[in-house]
Amino acid sequence: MAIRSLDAFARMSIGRALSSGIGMVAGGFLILLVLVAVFAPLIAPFDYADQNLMNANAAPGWPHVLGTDEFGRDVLSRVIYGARTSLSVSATAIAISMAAGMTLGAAAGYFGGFFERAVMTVVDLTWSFPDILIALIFVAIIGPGLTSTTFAIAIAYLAQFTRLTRAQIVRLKRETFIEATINLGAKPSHILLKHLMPNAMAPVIVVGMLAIGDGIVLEATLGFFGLGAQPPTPSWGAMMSSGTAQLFLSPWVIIFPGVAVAITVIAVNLFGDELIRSLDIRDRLRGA
Amino acid sequence: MLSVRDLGVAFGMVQPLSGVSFSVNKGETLGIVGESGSGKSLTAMSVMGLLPLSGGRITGGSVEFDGQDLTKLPERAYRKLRGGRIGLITQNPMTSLDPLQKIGPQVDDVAKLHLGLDGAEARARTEDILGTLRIPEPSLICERYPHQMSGGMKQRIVIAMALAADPDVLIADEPTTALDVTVQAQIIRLLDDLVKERDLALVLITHDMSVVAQTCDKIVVMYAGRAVEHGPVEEIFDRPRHPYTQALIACIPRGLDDATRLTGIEGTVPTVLNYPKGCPFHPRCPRAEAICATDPPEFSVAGDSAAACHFAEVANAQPA
Amino acid sequence: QDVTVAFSASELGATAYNPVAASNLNTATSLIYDRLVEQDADQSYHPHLATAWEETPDGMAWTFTLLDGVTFHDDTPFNAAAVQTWIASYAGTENEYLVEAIASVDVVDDLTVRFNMERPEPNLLYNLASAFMGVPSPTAYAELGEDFGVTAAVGTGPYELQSFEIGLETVLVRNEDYTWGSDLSENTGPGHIETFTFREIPDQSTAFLELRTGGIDLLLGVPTDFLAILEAEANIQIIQMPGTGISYMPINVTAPPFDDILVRQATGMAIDQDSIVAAVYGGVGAPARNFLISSLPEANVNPDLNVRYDPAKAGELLDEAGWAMGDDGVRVKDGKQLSVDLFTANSTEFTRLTQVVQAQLAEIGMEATITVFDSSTIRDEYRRNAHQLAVRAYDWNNSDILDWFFSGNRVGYPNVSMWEDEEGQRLNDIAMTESATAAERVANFTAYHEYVLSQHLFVPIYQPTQNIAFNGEAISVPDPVRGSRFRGQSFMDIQVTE
Amino acid sequence: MILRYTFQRLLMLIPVSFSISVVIFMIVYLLPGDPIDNLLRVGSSAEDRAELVARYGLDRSLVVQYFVWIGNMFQGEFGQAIVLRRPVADLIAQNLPYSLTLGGLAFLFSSTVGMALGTVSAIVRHPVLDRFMRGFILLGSTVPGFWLALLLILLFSVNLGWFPVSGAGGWQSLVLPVLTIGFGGVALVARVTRVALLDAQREDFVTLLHAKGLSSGTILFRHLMPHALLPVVTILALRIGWILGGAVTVEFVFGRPGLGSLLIRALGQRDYPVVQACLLMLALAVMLGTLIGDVAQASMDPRIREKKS
Amino acid sequence: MPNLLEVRDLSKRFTSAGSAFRKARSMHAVNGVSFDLAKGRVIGVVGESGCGKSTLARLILRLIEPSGGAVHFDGDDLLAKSPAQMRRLRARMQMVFQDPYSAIDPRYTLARAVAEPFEVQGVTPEKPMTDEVAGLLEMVGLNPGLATSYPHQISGGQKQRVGIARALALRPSLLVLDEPTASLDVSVQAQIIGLLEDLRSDLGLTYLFISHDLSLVKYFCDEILVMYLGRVVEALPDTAAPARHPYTRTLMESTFEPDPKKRRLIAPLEGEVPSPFDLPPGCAFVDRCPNASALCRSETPALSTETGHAVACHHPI
Ligand SMILES: Nc1ncnc2c1ncn2[C@@H]1O[C@H](COP(=O)(O)OP(=O)(O)OP(=O)(O)O)[C@@H](O)[C@H]1O
Ligand SMILES: Nc1ncnc2c1ncn2[C@@H]1O[C@H](COP(=O)(O)OP(=O)(O)OP(=O)(O)O)[C@@H](O)[C@H]1O
Ligand SMILES: [Mg+2]
Ligand SMILES: [Mg+2]
Repeated sequence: MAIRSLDAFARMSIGRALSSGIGMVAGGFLILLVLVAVFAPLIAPFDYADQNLMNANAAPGWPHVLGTDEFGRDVLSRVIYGARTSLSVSATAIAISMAAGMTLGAAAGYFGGFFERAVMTVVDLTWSFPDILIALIFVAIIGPGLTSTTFAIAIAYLAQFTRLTRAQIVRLKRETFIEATINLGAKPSHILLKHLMPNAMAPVIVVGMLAIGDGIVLEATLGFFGLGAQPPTPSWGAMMSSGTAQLFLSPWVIIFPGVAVAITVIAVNLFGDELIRSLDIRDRLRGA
Repeated sequence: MLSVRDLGVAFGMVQPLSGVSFSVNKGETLGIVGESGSGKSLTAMSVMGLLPLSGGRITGGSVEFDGQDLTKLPERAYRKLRGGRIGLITQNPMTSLDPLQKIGPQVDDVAKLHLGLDGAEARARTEDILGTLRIPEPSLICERYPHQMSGGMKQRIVIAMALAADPDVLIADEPTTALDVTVQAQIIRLLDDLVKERDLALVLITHDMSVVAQTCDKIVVMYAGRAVEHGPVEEIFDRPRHPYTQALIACIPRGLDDATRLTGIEGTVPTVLNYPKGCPFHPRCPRAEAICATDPPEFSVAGDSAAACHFAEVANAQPA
Repeated sequence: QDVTVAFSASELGATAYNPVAASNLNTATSLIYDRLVEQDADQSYHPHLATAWEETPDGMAWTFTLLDGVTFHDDTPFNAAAVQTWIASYAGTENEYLVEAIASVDVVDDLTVRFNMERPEPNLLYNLASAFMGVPSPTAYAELGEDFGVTAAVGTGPYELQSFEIGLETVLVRNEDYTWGSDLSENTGPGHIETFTFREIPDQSTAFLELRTGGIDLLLGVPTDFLAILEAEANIQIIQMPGTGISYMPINVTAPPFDDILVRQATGMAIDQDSIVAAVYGGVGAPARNFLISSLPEANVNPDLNVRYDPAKAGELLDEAGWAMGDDGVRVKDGKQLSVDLFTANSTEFTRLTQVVQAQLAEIGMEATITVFDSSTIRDEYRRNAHQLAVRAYDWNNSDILDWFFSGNRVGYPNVSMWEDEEGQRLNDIAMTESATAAERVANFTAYHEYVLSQHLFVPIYQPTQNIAFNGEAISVPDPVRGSRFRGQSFMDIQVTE
Repeated sequence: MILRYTFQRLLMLIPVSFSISVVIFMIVYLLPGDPIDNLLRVGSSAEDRAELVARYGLDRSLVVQYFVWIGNMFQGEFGQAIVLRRPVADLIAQNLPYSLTLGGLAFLFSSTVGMALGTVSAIVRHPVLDRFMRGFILLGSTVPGFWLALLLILLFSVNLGWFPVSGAGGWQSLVLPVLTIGFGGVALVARVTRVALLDAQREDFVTLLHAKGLSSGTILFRHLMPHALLPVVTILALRIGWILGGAVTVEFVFGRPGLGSLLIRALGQRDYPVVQACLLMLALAVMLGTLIGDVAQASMDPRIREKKS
Repeated sequence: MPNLLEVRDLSKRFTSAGSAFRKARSMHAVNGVSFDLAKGRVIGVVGESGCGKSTLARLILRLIEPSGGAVHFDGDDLLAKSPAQMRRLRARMQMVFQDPYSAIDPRYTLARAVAEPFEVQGVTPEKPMTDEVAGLLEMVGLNPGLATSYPHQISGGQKQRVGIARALALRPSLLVLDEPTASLDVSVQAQIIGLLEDLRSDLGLTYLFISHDLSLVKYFCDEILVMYLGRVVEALPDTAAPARHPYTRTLMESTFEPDPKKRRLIAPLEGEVPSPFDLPPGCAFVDRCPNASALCRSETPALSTETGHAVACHHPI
């Protein structure tokens, strides 16, 4: 659905977002990051899991450009592979969350009534509950690992997408063109799929984009509690959680993944802001 | 009382208003007509000195009120005038009142600020004015919130605020556009009465030629940020000299004498970003010639009225 | 006059200062309660509340002479009757095993008690010296019931419990009447320090920073990897004591491929204990070759049974077991890869060690996937028999730990190896209940230990040291530390530096 | 008017609370593992187990258990913690004050500082300030809490030695945790305030206020602020639950007790009664937050007062 | 001429959801409206904001379900149709909406918007689709070159033309025009009205024209229905007929002549329009009526069935 929605309109907006200075830098960085994640095996100078205890905690230099960690593993390679974990977990989670949220929200907005109230009550509750707690409860239920992290993040952000989609649908339902299309003799499925959803999608996708940033942070936080990627799979969060002591012994082990998270999230936000601007949907994001 | 000379307004690089002139005296009603985006509200805002709010500035001309040039007035002094000697009535009564506050205090503010009255005195005055505006049970109304009232009622409250400090000039920016015809008629009558009773100078901004015809003494016709014609109302309606004015009058459906056929004006209203050079109306003008595309026309005066058209005299020869 | 102490990570989360019923006690307990006897670092026993004891030759009765003039914090006297009630109170509790061998307690006179034994118990003194055998006031114990150790804790110790916020901090104040310190401390009178505040700091890094910035004065249980950093700090001094525990990797013998003893043996040979000590622990501590700490006589087993790094042999064993090396470095048998699960608990120390183990297993062609659990979930996993390998540690300086971890009665947890074996159980029973003398007990346990080793139920990895760090500018700590652990007796000698 | 409104909102919470309580009750049964196992002595028999199960009422049907539970909750009877072996009420009473102080201060900090920042950035429209604000807001949502906490500790405790590294002692020990939690909140509140003020400034009635001759200051404080407050109050109210429970990370890093830590700990130990009580407290806080938000909004906005009653 | 549309006693009641604390309130947005519309005629509906004009239009097109009454379109009882039948019928009865700015999906190009009726109805046009679209755009006076534009790239007047093109795509016989020029400038309004006049004579369309502008209705329509608070209070058979209902009279007097010489004295201020939720008993206009009597306060006047010029007043002028 997300791919199909990249119609002329959306392409235009992404193009416009990229054409602004900040948008270009942020977007370029994100594209680069995705490429790095995809081609990690080709780019990373070392195997992320190769230990060399004799060369543990080596400072940045050559051949370990960003140094090595407590096991003598190459930090650069781990940051590169970490991009893979962090991005894919967050993106998958958000995609799941978005799909579910859009379905729920669209149904709630379209059908209204008791169904809407029930959905929104539940969803609102998950929203006002601290996301880290939701994640921890979820992890407690299905156990640690990337799957549960993914689902935990997905649940934590479900409400956002549901609310937003519902708000969009409710707003759109009142638009004249919907009534006009009904009056042409269109079936409900046509209304929903050809008009409501495509129009509701833009802000949801942008928020989804922004949420990927939040997802990365949440993944990092779960990693801090040791609940994300299982070793030796690197994830930025898990790497950052090596503890304060590491800040004295080999700060690069913590600093570099931390910087990676910060830059990525900033880039995601900047690009998202630019998209919001070029899609001109600031007002539509506010209502939800 | 109030006279505007060659007013120009700019927002950054765009110049949505230029060369607007008019004047109005006590007991007189001046109508400013023009289509959406022609710069009517900007004119009102310039006179009120409120352009900086939206980031605009006056680039030329003068706004003279009671002998002083307002464009050079410091903000502090200007604030005394606003709401004091010059009142403003805005277009949409639905959104013109602070929805979080009761009616009473919102009106009281004016008298407190400009007449130096204390709370009770100001309230007495508020109720008094609401009464003269034929609002039933003013003291009850004062305790209500805006959302509890009808549009016509709210518009009267806005008028009451404009009147509270006994202004000399009232600027009404489309005061009836959002209202139903029957209510519009009431408000127009009210304004009319006020001009007569209080000897006010009223600037009535509207896009409705019928309203102008009903109430105004003089009118200014605006198009694309310029005044294209001005003069006494009868003269303009009888012998419009600017092709735009002529076309505008032709656009009004007259149900009862069903002879003319409506065709409208070809083409579309230009936006600020593509104001034509020369005469702004030339792309849509049936009489346009080469010169119209290059040279902005001067006002040609005939009697009390003036039209900014290279062919004003010709136009005058064949009224619409 | 106030000293702040941080517990070591393994001591966190004690729920009550109740030596009788609690399953988890911390160091502060040893300051609230005194024990009948104390054990020194050289495993010798020293009198404390019991001034003398005597075992009948057949081992069927023990007579203890009690110290005179000792009172509990609630001013009730400590005497033979108190001991009698106290021993009886273990019935039905988690810690009942400590007094299992005692059939009954006789009050001989006010300051003499006799324990009549079910069977000879050479381990009795060890038990009596354990923290779980601190002596509570019988009056308070009966009075408070479930609340004992929670709202109040009454012992005879040098410090009294002032406040206890679970999971947060415990404040102890000096018992001014205390005059009965054991000979393990210089100071036998009231403690030098007025107040001890014990804090539970879950994050080791935070604890380290607290020590460094003066937030705490004493850190019990410094993770080995912090030693290097701490040593660099001028104001911080470190005491290293022989460890009382082992890090090891249990092998689930019921989960293929580990149902094959050859695979288990090979797994043991994959772990390079020496390099772990050198690289992970910076040379501090010792490699573990078998299940018991090396200071125990039962650790002296037939050297052939000790587990040693031998990757070549491991490879041969695996070949023999039918696991041929695959192209990608992972062994294969019948089309199945040698991939196993490796569980570990959620703490920096464990995950570190586990990752090294994982890498070393990879060397012999075994691909291990790590899952990190919190300590409670991991226990559920063991009970569910969901594990294959795990990295764990225990802290116990007695050979009866073998029974705890390998008895068929406790399969699942704590018998994580899931080992049930007739011969093993027979040897266990002999060692646990049929030794009349200490020497016999050593022999029996050594035999049991050797049998356990021969079955390759686990891989011993590391014997840590006990590391205690303190702010040398604030306090002084007895040197050398006496006793097997840094506890009550050592706190008596802590002094504030001027 | 407001009282009536509050009462109505309260009544409306009843069905919501009921569904929440059911959800909370069920969550616990979704958790793997069994507190009884944690409680049982190693090697104990099936009877021991049955005895414990009966003692904690776990042998009855779920429905019965639910009603017994909710009935007890109503009487403030939170039961006995299974693993921590003390009244759950005590545990809550012990931890809640920490959460409330920390949350309250963080709340105060983020709302005041956030609103001040937001207001300044909305009225002083200066490009440099604008960029600074954007950067700050961005950073606020970017930096994971634990990371920020570590950096703060490093700077203020280790290098400058101003505040303690951890613990729950005097006011000094509150500074860094409050800053950590507050940072994200400040950014959020600043953003909301700013947007709301800019929106309010664009409203028609503001033009009329200027036309009345009121000074910009009067307009800002008397008229615009109330409008900006509306969304800020909503956001803040919704975050009450967040602040009470969401401080887990901060509590962990700074070694502070609190509702969040208690919950996490109980979750780890499968201490059902504690988990349930904590979740219920949080849900209560969340609902209370929504209620406060609604009532605050209604007391500020007559339109809401009327529409919803 | 046969009647294309017969509306009988059409009513719509809206109920605001009640709660435990508030009684459900209901209002008649449209109350007992009846009229006939002959093929090729234009009937105008005037009335103030909120009097139920749009609701009436929606009821006739069955975009909302009526609470009572009947609508016959070309002899078919619309209310008896199944949803599928109704969808097919819609091709023959189209509507042009008040707000052109939101009448086209912002993500659709004009071509796609104009082609949508064919897609929705599953009709293949005679000509290739692009030609068909170009033809329709030309018919409403738009340059077919605009086909690839998006709505936000064209002006309000142009959007309204697109709306008309869409409505005409399936060759309907009835066109309901709900204030099609209300949000447009006068010069553009005149363009659109001109266009509608042309289309009517070219295509033989029948119009139901809704407006609040009496002069526009008088200019454009053959007959006029005057609505007040949900009811038809007067049905003028032709535009020259003198008003007989006091409300119609008020309405006419409130409409100014675009001629400064024909200024009129505006009647003094009168009472407020009552809330539709609690109408007074009797005639709804009673509080603002100069001729009101006791009868007016107690009994709702029925629309007289008098042929030609019906009026709902106890005291018609
Ligand atoms: N803040 C602004 N920045 C840039 N351009 C502006 C701004 N405000 C108004 N304009 C432009 O100035 C022109 C005149 O606007 P103005 O509001 O005066 O029109 P108007 O005649 O009052 O129209 P309407 O009848 O729709 O109220 C418009 O084209 C508008 O785009
Ligand atoms: N879906 C709805 N639910 C409840 N009330 C409605 C609904 N639609 C319309 N109304 C009410 O019905 C009455 C008539 O509305 P309608 O839109 O038909 O008026 P109108 O004459 O078209 O007004 P306008 O000139 O403003 O378009 C109004 O009071 C309106 O509030
Ligand atoms: Mg305007
Ligand atoms: Mg309408």
